[in-house]
Amino acid sequence: MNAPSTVPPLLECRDVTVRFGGVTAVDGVCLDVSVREVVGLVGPNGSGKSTLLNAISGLVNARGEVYVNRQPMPLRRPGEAIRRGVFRTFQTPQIDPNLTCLENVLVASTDQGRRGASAAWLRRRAMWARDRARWDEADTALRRVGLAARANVPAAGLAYGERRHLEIARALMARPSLLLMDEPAAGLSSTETHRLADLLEQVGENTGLLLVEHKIAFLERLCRRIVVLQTGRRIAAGSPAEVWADPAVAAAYLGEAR
Amino acid sequence: MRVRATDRTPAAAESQAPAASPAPLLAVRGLSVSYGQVEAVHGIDLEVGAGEAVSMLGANGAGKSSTLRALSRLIRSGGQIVFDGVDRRRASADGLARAGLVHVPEGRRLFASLTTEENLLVGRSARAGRPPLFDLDDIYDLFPPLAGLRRRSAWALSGGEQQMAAIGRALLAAPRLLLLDEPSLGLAPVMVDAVYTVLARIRSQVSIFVVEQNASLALDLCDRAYVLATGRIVMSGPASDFADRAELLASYLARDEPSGDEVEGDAVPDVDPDQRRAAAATG
Amino acid sequence: MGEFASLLAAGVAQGAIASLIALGIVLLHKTTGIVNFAQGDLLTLGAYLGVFLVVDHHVPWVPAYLLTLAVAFVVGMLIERVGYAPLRRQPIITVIISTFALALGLRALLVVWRGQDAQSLPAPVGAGVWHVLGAAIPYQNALIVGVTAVVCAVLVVVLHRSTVGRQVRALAADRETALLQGIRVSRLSALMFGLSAALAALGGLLVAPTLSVSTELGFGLLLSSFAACVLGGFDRIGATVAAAFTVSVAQQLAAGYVSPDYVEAYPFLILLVALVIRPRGLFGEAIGVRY
Amino acid sequence: MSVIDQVRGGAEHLRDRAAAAPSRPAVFGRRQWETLIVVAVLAALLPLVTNGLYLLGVATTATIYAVLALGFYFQFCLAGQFSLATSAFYATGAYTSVWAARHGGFLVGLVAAAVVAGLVGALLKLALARSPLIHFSIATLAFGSLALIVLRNWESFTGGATGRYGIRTELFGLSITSPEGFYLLGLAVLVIGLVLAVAFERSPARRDVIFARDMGDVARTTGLRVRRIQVAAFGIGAAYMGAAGSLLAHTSGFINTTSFSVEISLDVLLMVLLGGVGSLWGPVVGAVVLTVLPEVLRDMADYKDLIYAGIILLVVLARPGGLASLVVLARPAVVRGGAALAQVRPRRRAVGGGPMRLDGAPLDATPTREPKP
Repeated sequence: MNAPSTVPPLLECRDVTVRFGGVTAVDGVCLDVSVREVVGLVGPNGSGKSTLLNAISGLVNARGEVYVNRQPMPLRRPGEAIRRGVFRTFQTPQIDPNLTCLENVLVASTDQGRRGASAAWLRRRAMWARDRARWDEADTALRRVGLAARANVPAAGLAYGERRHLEIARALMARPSLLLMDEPAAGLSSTETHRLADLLEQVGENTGLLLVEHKIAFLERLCRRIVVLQTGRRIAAGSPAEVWADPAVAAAYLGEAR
Repeated sequence: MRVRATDRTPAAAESQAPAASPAPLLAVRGLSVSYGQVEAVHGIDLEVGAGEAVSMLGANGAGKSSTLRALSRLIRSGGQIVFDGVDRRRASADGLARAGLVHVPEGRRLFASLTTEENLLVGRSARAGRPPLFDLDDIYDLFPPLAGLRRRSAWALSGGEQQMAAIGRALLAAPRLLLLDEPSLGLAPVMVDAVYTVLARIRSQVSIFVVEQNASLALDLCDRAYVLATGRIVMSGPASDFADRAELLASYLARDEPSGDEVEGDAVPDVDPDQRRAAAATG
Repeated sequence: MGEFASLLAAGVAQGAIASLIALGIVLLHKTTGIVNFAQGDLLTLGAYLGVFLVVDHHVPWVPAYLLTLAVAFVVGMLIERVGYAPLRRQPIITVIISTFALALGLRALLVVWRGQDAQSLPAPVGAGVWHVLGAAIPYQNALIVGVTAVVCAVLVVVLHRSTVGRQVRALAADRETALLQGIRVSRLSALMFGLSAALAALGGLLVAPTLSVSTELGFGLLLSSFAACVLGGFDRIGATVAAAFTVSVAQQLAAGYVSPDYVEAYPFLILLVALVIRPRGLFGEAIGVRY
Repeated sequence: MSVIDQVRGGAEHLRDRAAAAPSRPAVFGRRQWETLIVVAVLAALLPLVTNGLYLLGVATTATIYAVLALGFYFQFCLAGQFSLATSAFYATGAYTSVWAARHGGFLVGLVAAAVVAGLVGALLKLALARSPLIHFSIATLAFGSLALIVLRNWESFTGGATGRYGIRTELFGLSITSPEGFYLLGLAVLVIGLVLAVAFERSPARRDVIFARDMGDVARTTGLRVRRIQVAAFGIGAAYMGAAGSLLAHTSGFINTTSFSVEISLDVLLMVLLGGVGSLWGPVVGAVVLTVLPEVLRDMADYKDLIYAGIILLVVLARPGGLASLVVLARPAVVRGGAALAQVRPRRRAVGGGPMRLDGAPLDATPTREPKP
């Protein structure tokens, strides 16, 4: 991984704040991810990690500024992030049980052309041509996560680990420049966690990753830089080794040393 | 005697029963929770004696909250739950609360549209005839900041104030056993200290089972502790055994992956057997 | 001046009926998340029970009204058993559609029981009229507003002062945590179905003397009550009652001063325009999204 | 919208199934075009079987309600928008068609009815785009009632209470007056509606509208333009209802506001629930059943509603999928059946990693008959 300073910034968060009534879940957080950099985001329960992801992807009311490729991104609108190449996965994999695995991936296709009713009725030939290209792309994405055999199985029948992989296949289909992942390894067995790390290592070569995760061995393998949050505030950042040595981080997790 | 995680013995460490005390207030045998969500609990055993304070420590996703939600019957679970000598697997959540097993949920969850005092008064619904342990004034003594916030709507309270009100609400139910789910969650350190000071004061009147990430305060408060990792108890014993913070932090951050659930997947990516059972269980 | 006063009085009386129904709908929605499309037909049931007891069996009107409310309460509890409890795991829309089926069934039962021809319920306070500020206000309208005011006052006191009232509001705020406080949630839900049915039946008893009682009576009034609920944001009781009066008074004034043949249209127009401006209702707040 | 294109589209599919497409969305595997052709041919034979004025009249009404129910299928089953404004779009279509048909015969009337009703539907959904489900449903109830009152008072356009009568139906120069003619006209419009519905199902548009319905904000973070998709689907549904209105006007020859009461919105809702929300055949089956049933129950008029309510409650409680999932002809959508199929069909590993057909069978194997779940 190259030193972040020489690489152009991909995501820049300035003083992002999220408040629910009297509780400040995210309190003026600043965070940067450079092009093709993999950053870890850690912190004890309730430290605001997921809420920060929700703020960046426009799912909760947030204040502050967020820039993608130096362009300002309006907050509070869910569609803005993906339009700028920022895709996100969720703590609980968001899979549509009424669609098959292939369809769950196809919906994320960046090719918006010939998908509406008018194409379905008036220009079917062009529609098929475009859609076949999407099928190939989706098929490769499914193969990369090892779900090619389940292409036509309705997503309702998937086990938990498979749902997690299907969401990642959808992320690959969206060809994002930055991928926000909310506890991707949660609930996976150690075998699957290793396999997921291998996959994300490949993805990380040409896509920026911001990983919220608790499995530190998993993070250490992927991230050069880790940011630590506690009660909505950023309390530490640096290489994994520096972060674990920092007493403030230990205190954040274990409470003040007695 | 403390059983270490790295032993090759089967994952569920047998818990050493404390000195021969009367029948435990709460005895859990083979508790297992399986659903499509992140935390699964794989057959844990634990006990809380009358008048005892016990803590369960563990990293995120270790299954702490699922354990408490299973104990308070919010979610279905396998295994045996004996409280006050009666098997409670058939009990409803509100029935168990009225029996005295009062659960202070993760994230406090006050009733947003009710005022602070109204939230406290609702706690009395679970008292169900038991003599009161604390009355309203006792709560305001224990938590002075709340006295000035009686009329304020709960959604407008800060995280710390909400936590105090949530504990006060549970105390008004005269609990026989107080279950606390991560009281330090999202609280500034000064607020966490205030909450634990109060818990120390009421220790003599209420048995406590606190699920926590903040190990040092929990260990100061409790006689015994369990450590949970990926749904299994990996360490248990008197609080004094957990002085070694580095090792505890290591188990928190899942540095040394417990080998218990190693699954040799074949070429086609197979799914962890627990997950498949989990998915099957949920239908 | 007289005309304004009489329009205002008519609007207030109609607003009272709309608020009784709307209160039942909002209370039920807050505690169970269900919108009961059978609410209108419960109103019709109340009216018919009134006719059955007072006209057919010459029961004095106070015991007749109390008996009607009791029967409606039981019917409400039955609806909870048939239309809500068995569908606990189903999506909300299935439960709402089951209340549709119950509404249709109730209306059919009424047709079978009372036949198609319109009936009427004599006004308990006689057909006299008050002359206030040049407006002729029938005693019945005054009774409607009076009873509604008393019912609202009792509801507010019970909800804010009594233990069971606090438990109802707790259940409305967070069902799972209400369980953890030992609140008997299933019994309370059944009570709320009963209460909302009784409120609708009371509305029926009060409005019956002013209109002819037909099987379609409830459904017509239901629409303006829904308008009030939506404008009130389906959330707060005070906002819903205020919206009910606002919509009804505006309707009467518009009918008087703009044009009478659109009289039924005004509540709907007000509702649509309000929703375009405030998608969640005039007083509805944005609901936080949790992921 | 050229019909030839549709037929070619149909043939194209038959050819496609043989070509070894890489893994292709499963929904395309179902034999929807074949089912449609079978249904259309069988229905067209009805006039040969009977020429009773009464029976053909009921059959014509069934086709009208089937088109209405298909419109509701687009709005509720596909886009998840629970609307009670069906009667308003139905009426708008009818009156628009009568007005337009004077200038160019039935076809012009039909298209005008569909376009105007569709635009009204799309605008309504666009205006209320940010309202939650319950608020929107009640708003459509209000819109339905409002539209009927406006139409009743719009004397010049609708003829007010007396309505429009003596409506002639000219198609390609010849005037249709016989009951067989009206029935075949209704059937033709229904078949066109079905062709468009099947074409919509066999396109990326179906998965987008279902994902938008089920996933809301998650769909927006995935890049779908949820508002545009739902406005379009709601508008298409309203267009179907407008076309049904046009059919009503031209096959009954007389309309006034009493023919468009709010009850129609309820009836169509019940038809779709009874027939089944899972596939486009559900609404059609429900429409036929609930049009024929009251005729059968003619002498028990009082109990009609009671029986309806009983059936609906039974269906909602026992079979959320509705009747359609029972009918053999209406193959269950791969989605619901698929789960059962996945378990039933032995899991076949790709031999030697060669290209695989969608159902996991190696390419060369002849497509096995999938067992009915």
